[in-house]
Amino acid sequence: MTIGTLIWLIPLPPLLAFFIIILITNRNKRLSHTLSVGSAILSWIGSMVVVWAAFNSEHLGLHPFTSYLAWFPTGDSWFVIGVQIDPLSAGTLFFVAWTILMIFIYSVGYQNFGQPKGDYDRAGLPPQGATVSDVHGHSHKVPSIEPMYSRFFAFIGLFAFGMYLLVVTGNLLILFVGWEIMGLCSYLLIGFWYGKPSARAAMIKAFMTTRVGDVFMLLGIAYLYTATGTLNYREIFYNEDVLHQLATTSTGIFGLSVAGLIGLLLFIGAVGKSAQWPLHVWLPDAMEGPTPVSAMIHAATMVSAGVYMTIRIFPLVSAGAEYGQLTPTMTVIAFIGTFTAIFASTIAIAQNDIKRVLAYSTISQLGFMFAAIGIGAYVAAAFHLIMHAFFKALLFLGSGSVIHGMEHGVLHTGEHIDSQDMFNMGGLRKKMPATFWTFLIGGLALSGFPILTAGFWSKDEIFADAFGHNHWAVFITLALAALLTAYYTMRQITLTFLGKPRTHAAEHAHESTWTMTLPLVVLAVLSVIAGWVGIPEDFPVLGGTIPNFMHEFVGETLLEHPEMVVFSYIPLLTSLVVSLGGLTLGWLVYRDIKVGAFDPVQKALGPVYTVLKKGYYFDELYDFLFVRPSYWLAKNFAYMWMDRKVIDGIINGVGHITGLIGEFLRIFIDKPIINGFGDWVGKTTKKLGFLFRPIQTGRVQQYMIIALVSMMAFSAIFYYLLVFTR
Amino acid sequence: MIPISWYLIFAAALFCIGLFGVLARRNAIAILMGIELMLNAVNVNLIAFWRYATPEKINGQVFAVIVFAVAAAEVAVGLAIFISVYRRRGTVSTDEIDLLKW
Amino acid sequence: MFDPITEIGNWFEGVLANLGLSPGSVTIILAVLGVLIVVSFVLIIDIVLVWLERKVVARFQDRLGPNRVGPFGLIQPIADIVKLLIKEDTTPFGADRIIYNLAPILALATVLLIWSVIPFAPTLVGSEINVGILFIVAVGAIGTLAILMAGWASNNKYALLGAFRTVAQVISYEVPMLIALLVPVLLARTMSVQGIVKEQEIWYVFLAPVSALILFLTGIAEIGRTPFDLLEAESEIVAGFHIEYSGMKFGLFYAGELLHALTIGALFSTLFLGGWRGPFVEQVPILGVVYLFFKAFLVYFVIMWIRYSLPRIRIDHMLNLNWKFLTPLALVVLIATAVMDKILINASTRGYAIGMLIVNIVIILLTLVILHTYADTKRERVGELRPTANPDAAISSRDKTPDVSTLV
Amino acid sequence: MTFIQLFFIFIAAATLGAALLVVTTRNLIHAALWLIVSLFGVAVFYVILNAGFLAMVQVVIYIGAIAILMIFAIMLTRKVSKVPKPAFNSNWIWALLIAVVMFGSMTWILNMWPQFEAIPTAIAPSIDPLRLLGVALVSPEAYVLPFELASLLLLAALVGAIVVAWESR
Repeated sequence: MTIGTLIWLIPLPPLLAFFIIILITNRNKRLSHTLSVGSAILSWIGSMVVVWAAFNSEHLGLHPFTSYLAWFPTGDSWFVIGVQIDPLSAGTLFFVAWTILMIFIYSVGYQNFGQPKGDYDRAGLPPQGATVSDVHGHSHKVPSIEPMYSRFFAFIGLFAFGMYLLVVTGNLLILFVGWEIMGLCSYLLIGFWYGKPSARAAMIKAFMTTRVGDVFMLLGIAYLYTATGTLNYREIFYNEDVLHQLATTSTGIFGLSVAGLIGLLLFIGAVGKSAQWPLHVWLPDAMEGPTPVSAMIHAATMVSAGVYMTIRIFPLVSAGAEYGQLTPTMTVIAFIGTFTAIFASTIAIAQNDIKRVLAYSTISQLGFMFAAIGIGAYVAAAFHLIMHAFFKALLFLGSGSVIHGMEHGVLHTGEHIDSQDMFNMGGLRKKMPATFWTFLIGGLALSGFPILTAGFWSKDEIFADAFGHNHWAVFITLALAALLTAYYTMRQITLTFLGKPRTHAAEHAHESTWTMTLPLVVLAVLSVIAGWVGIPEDFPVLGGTIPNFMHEFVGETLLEHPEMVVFSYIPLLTSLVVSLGGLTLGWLVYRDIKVGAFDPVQKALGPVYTVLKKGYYFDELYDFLFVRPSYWLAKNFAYMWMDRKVIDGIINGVGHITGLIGEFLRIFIDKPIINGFGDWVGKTTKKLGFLFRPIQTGRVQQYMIIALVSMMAFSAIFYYLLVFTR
Repeated sequence: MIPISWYLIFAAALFCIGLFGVLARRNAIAILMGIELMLNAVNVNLIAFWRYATPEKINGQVFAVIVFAVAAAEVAVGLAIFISVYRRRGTVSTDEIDLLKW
Repeated sequence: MFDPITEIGNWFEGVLANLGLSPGSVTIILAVLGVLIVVSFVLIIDIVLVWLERKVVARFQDRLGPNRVGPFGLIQPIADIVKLLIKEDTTPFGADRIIYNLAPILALATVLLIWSVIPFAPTLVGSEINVGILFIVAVGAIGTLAILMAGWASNNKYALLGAFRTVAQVISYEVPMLIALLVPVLLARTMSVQGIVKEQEIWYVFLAPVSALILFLTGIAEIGRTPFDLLEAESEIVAGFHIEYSGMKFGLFYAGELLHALTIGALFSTLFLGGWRGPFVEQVPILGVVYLFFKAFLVYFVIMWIRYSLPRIRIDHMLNLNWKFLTPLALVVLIATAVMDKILINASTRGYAIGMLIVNIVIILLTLVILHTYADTKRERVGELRPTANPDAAISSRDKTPDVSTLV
Repeated sequence: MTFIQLFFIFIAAATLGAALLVVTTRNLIHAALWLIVSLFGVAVFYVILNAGFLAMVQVVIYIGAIAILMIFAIMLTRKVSKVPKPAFNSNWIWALLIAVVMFGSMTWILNMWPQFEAIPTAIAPSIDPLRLLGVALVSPEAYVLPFELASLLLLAALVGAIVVAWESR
């Protein structure tokens, strides 16, 4: 079998597993998860073979593994799709294969395979626990198996198909297909427990928010196709003439070049998918889904697809700019990335839900990557992408294991506490050692603990690039963000694992099964050693001991090879300081939290803390900006008090930070525009509704007649314009 | 010999008659008949262009074949829908099936 | 070589040309003449069929059959026709006149149409079109329509039921028939009937016995004869779709049905029994007609044989037989033939034939095995329901019955 | 005015007349039968256009399957078609207007096409449309994928029709 054929085959097993499970083995839980994990293993083997071949082949960037297939005739030409493994996709494939396989295995344990059926469990609700009586006859509650076990594995199988498809394809349209498949799976899996209203809301929110981005992305793809007549990477991104021609022809919009505009549109898609500001709101809520889902979709693979795609289109984005300087699009990307990094990390320090912390941390880390891309350091971005996938997946799985242990404790003791609130935990170090150590490694990697961890090297490279090209704003902001990252990471670790147990549940928590701990260990190992492939040559002491494989390899992906920035001590020291400083700070603040005590920072920051905790009221803001108006437009405006409350909420929140902005909002926006607008929109919509009501007779033919008449009228007008005005 | 214009005009007429049927008929099945007429008009055009423009390329006939398949599928599903509608509402006249109104 | 018909044709064409007609009109006149000749010839055969059918059924039922009118009752059909002609021609109340009168004509016409593509001899075929097989299927479809029209126009529920049954039966049996028809097309690499006959150095019945069988069965179902004669099951729906027809209209249906049977025979012998092939046919093409009709009548006889030996089967059984047995079997055969054809692409003619034969035999055996197991399970299930007779009980009951001889 | 042209005009008139009857007849069964007539006329056109295969397929599919299916459906929903109601809905006049205008504009625009009066070129004897069609439908560098998709569509339609029309007991 040629390598090309193998690449084609990689995505298939999970898809087959999906269909088989849905259609046939739905009833049999064991068979279902065997199928699913087996398919994951198959794909993993295939990916590893391909990746190994890729690592061993000379100048993969120049001659990537490709295999093309004429899909369907478009007039005279053919629409050609294909698979392509170049250095970037090889690296991505590497971590995708690992994380997906690990998470598949983890899911078996997480969904309580082998546990008895729940007493009151119903499909669509998380398992409530089952009562079993042990040998001594007295019965106690234990976790119960997920009612929709097979369905879960079918869904993640479909998701794996989408992700593999997105990685191996060499065509932007197929990438979009995989992209949307993943969007669907994310929707389905966030709302996996559709019995919970919050989950339902979250799934719809996630779908809608990403949709906003995807529409723009589709526009970009269509534009790109019209501009170049193809969607294959090699023919666009690896083709000087096309790039130059795209970069030089200018569009009327914002004075952007065609390349810039397309890049911007595609980037908006990435913003939606990778939950960057301002489309970040869906990711925290997405934590409603089962933790493996959060780990796989919302940390490791899907959200990083946005970064992957943006690195893909980097030539388009950077077209027309000399190396080191920025195009407008790159500036936008850099700004959004940087801003998101700091913004999300500030929110993360005030979250108590163990998963929400990680969610915001994911957002901010993705921000790091986008910032790196924005300043042209796409190698660093790719590096950080891969490392982040490992340790963030590890962290999520670890948190899942923690929650699992806590739930076990809750079931055992029967006290009613939120098993995800970190303030209910503490002292889990002794209870679940494996989870603790792996989580610690992950946390250190996330906070960029020097030398050892992968996160250090990748982050350090971003710093080095930012510093080396004198992007001071980016550099400083990212440094701050990194400080906060280290801080909240340590806060999380301390609250969760160190100190004394703060609840009985925490006392009775215990270690998870091997199916859950094994992936933790593997990922922990990966998130330590994986970083060593990217050590800069001229790094003191270590430099050159291991060749900077990352840079050599991924650097070849594009035409212009980025030269390595000269080494300087400032970024190195910065990253040392921020990571160590953040860690110590976090430990100092949270080292002894009493039972039922509040977050000490809360007193220090006062109202700001609430603002942060509420994530700068972005949900409320969007609710008020987009959701509520749509209610108005749809129905009526009888809920003024509601939005008044919302507006006040915003004014309080913002006003506490800067009274000035508050004043401004109230005087210039709130009263005249918002309320007036609200009233006006409501009234007019109602009027219009009454006006146009009779048209909707529900008779198809009448609709068709109206449509045809208008069509003919328009075509007549156009004909007149086109012919007679010439 | 026959100039292509004859075929085109014939097809246009057939299409418009079918269109009229679709727009004006009461009974849903009659509407389906109108749709069939329109599809046939399209096919006549396809074949005529194939014969007159590029007899050496077969694309026209291929498209016609695909249209056949689509027509068959459409009729099957359409009639099934009408029959089930008839079961539930006792009518297949389109101006009585107007549940989607305000 | 001796080929009277072609020579006559050429001669007549010359005559017409000498009369100073344009070549176009000459062609048309000749075509019309040809149609007339073929149709009248076939219809005369039809008259013979009436006699034959009655004679054969009589023999099967151990009677003499028509024997009064003329020698061996040979003139009987004429008498029948006269009777039909002078009978009152009724039209039921509320009938849809046009359609009612159109249906019988259409029914007979479609049967006649099939003969236009059947080659009588190497040089003698009504119209040589390259999609003959498809033509035959299309015409069959129109025949269905005729029956539906008749059933609906009669304004009679039995007629309508019969028509529904017909359509259900014919349309569903068209599926395996089409697939079976594809096998000769595949073997001969042409859809033209004449071409298929020309390709048959070895009769296709040897290359594709299974498809031949399927075509035969579906053919019987197409013409709606016993055991598939549910469309006119007298005991259930008085006479089916032509219940309201009387006089010559009924006669047309009757003739159409008889002729259809012979047509199926001709079609079968054309596709599988080598059509006009036979000794000396190359030298004397006119012999082909004889051979063809000999084979056709042979098949026709078998059809009659089945008709008068078997009872009618239930409609669900009939549809099950079609959908659960014939259609899958036909598909399997088609695929197997295609694969085998690829494998034997450059084998000698004999090797090719042997390979095909082997494949068919294998398929037959497999089918039998499957049927056997299936039948066993079926029988077990039935056995649970019904107690099996045990000989002792039978004997004891026989002892209790009074002696027959005392009653006589 | 050669014979073939006369023939064309005759067939065209028959087809269009039948089509008109299809959309105007009140009795749906008659409408279906007229539909068959006009579809048959179209098939004749295919024959004139050297597309014999398509002509046969037309007869098999449309007359053999679709028309009969329609007649079935009409009979299954017969009570409706028996009710003496106007054949047209309230705004048929608009429909008529649209149809006429569309026909007029189509012919008008077609008239500007330079090759409007083009005469068919003889098909080279080397070309066998039937064979070409067969090859095109199954060769990977031609239309095998759309063809398979069409078959898939038919299968889906089959299943869908059964599911929709299923009498739920």
